[in-house]
Amino acid sequence: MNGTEETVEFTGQIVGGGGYVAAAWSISLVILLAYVIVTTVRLRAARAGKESS
Amino acid sequence: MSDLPPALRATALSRGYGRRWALAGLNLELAAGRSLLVAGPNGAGKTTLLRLLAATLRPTSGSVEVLGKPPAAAREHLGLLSHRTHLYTDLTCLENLRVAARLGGRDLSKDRLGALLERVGLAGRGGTRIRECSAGMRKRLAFARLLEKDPDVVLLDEPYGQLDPRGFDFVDQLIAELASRGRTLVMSTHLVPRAAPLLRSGLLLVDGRPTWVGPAADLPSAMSERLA
Amino acid sequence: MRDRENLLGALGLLLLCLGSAWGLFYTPPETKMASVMRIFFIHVPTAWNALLIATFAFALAVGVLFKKSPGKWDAALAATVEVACVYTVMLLIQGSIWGKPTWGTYWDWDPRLTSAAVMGVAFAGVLSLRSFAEGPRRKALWTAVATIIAYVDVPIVYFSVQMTDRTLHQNLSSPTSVSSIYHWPLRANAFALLFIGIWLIIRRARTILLEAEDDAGGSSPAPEATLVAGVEG
Amino acid sequence: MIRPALGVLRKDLKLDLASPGRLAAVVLFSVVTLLLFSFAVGPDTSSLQRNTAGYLWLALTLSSTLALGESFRLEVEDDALEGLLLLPVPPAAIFYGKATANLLFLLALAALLVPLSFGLYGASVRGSFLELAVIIALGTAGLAGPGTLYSAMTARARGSDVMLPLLLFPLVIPVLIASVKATSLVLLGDPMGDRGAWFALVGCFDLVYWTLCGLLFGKVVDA
Repeated sequence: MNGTEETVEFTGQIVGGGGYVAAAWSISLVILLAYVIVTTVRLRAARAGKESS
Repeated sequence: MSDLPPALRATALSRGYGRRWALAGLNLELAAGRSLLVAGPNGAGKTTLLRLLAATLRPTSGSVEVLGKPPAAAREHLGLLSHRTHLYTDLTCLENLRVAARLGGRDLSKDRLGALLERVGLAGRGGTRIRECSAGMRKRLAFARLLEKDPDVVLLDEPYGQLDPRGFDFVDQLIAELASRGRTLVMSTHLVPRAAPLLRSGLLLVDGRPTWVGPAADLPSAMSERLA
Repeated sequence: MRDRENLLGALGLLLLCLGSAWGLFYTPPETKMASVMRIFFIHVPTAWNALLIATFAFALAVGVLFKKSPGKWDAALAATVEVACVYTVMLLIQGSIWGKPTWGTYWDWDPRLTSAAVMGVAFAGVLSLRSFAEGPRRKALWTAVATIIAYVDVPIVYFSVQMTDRTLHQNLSSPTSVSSIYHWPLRANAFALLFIGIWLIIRRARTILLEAEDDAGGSSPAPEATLVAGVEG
Repeated sequence: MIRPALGVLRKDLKLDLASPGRLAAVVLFSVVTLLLFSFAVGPDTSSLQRNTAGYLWLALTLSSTLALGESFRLEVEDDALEGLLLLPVPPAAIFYGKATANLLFLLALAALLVPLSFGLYGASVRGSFLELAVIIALGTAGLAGPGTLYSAMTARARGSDVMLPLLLFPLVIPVLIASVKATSLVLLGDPMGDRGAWFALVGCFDLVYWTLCGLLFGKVVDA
């Protein structure tokens, strides 16, 4: 089965939808980035705390 | 005699809380039937030691053996009298005792349990709920639970605590009796001069470190020397 | 800061850019769903990885229970549960956005959505329990037990919702169930998120270990036995 | 294993009876919840009647966290749980004893709530009463099993009042779904004969979690 056949199950024709795609990608990347920043900050803080003691 | 495992053995026993060592590097061997008095100022690690021996606390490093087994496997033969009395406050004295006897699989006849209550000075108080008992009475009931189990290895953490002068005499008698019946006994207390004549060996803990070991009779003088 | 895992993170980032660019700009639009289906190129890899990482958390949790001193395993477990939570949140948001144009609703109680949501909430609960538990040993064992309990629930939730027969969701996509033009961007993003996930887990585990050493004497060696109290009398 | 578990069960029941005020509070809470649902939905009798099963199980689930929390508060109040382990009672026996005690309490609660909800919402039983009893037993077991394990943790953690529902509610979603469905089918009639599958689902959940929690309980109290 290939992808073009699979979608026959779906009802309704959707045209465009670029906005949804952009939203899904950007929100995902923002969450990931925010988490990366938080982990980096915490890792730095933990290392700094380690060195000062 | 030397073929038998010691009643208690601690090897390089240590327990840390945060960065502080509550007990550090204790080696201990106590043959069956011997008794040990543990002394030291507040926060020296006495309670930590007794809880480690009873396996209600896990060591950070090192190990404990009770009768040659890991302590969790030897609980049947071990009794701990701790600061917490392990009682159900909604039940009466007698009910608490009966619960312990039933779960321990022992005789729970009214005569036996009544006799135990009488023994610890709680005759006629069997129907009193723990919630209405004073701290001293709770402590006495904790003794009754210990006697009900009658374990081979007895750990007493500050047994004099919260008791009245007659309670002190009761504890003295109890220690003497346990010793004469060949029970292995470890006890911690601040009332060293009172307890020293009753026990055989002594151990002084200071800041979690074993600092002095010797006959219990010499413990008071060792303490005044080292803690001055 | 010369941690070796950063290489993995960089590789993941590179792959993510590559797969995304490919998926977003160089694949033909899908016949029926037009460009909306391009959400797939991030959604499906997120779903695979969320499940994979959650399964890894379960395996670590079982390991913690059998370890005598689970310090490192525990840090890895906590980190993995956390990353699984983040991926699940991403997954749910992508899924909702996908749902609006295709099903006409942001949310539906379909088996996959429900079980993903339950997994996210349950794992968040595990982290919350962990933060309230006192002492390293208790933290470790409770996290492990709660993780196992939560993970086992996910298939049961899935199955129980499936029994209500209201599913809108299509079958789980795999490279063989979609047209071959779409394989490579999917694969690239799947590995990208996997590498980034591993990178994040390692960094979080490092942090948790460092923080734990801050307030548990674990790092300093146990003092040697100074006095032998051979009380033989 | 069975004898100490029965001992723990007996002790828990005795504790329940020793302070009836504690139980009465939980019972009252569940009754108030049932009342609240009917106020929230409004006086529309047909929708109340249709949703009786849902409200009943919600009331049971909400009250169960109170009952479960109480049952372990007594154990940690004076470290009685540690005392049990020292007796020694095997951890699995403690789990099965306490879980059964909690199950019995929830069953008693359900026995009160079922007729009450019939009265309040005007529902009636089209299927058999036996089946109703079976699904209530299976569903409450699904709440009591994992609930007992979780409350052993949360009772000894800070913030315990929030933690138990936070952990338990997502977990018991399958129990809730299946119990509500099955109860509904028993109450309103089941022309398609679907209820068997829902009974089986709750049964499987019980089997999985009563086994798993019994195995894991030792690790929980060991720490």
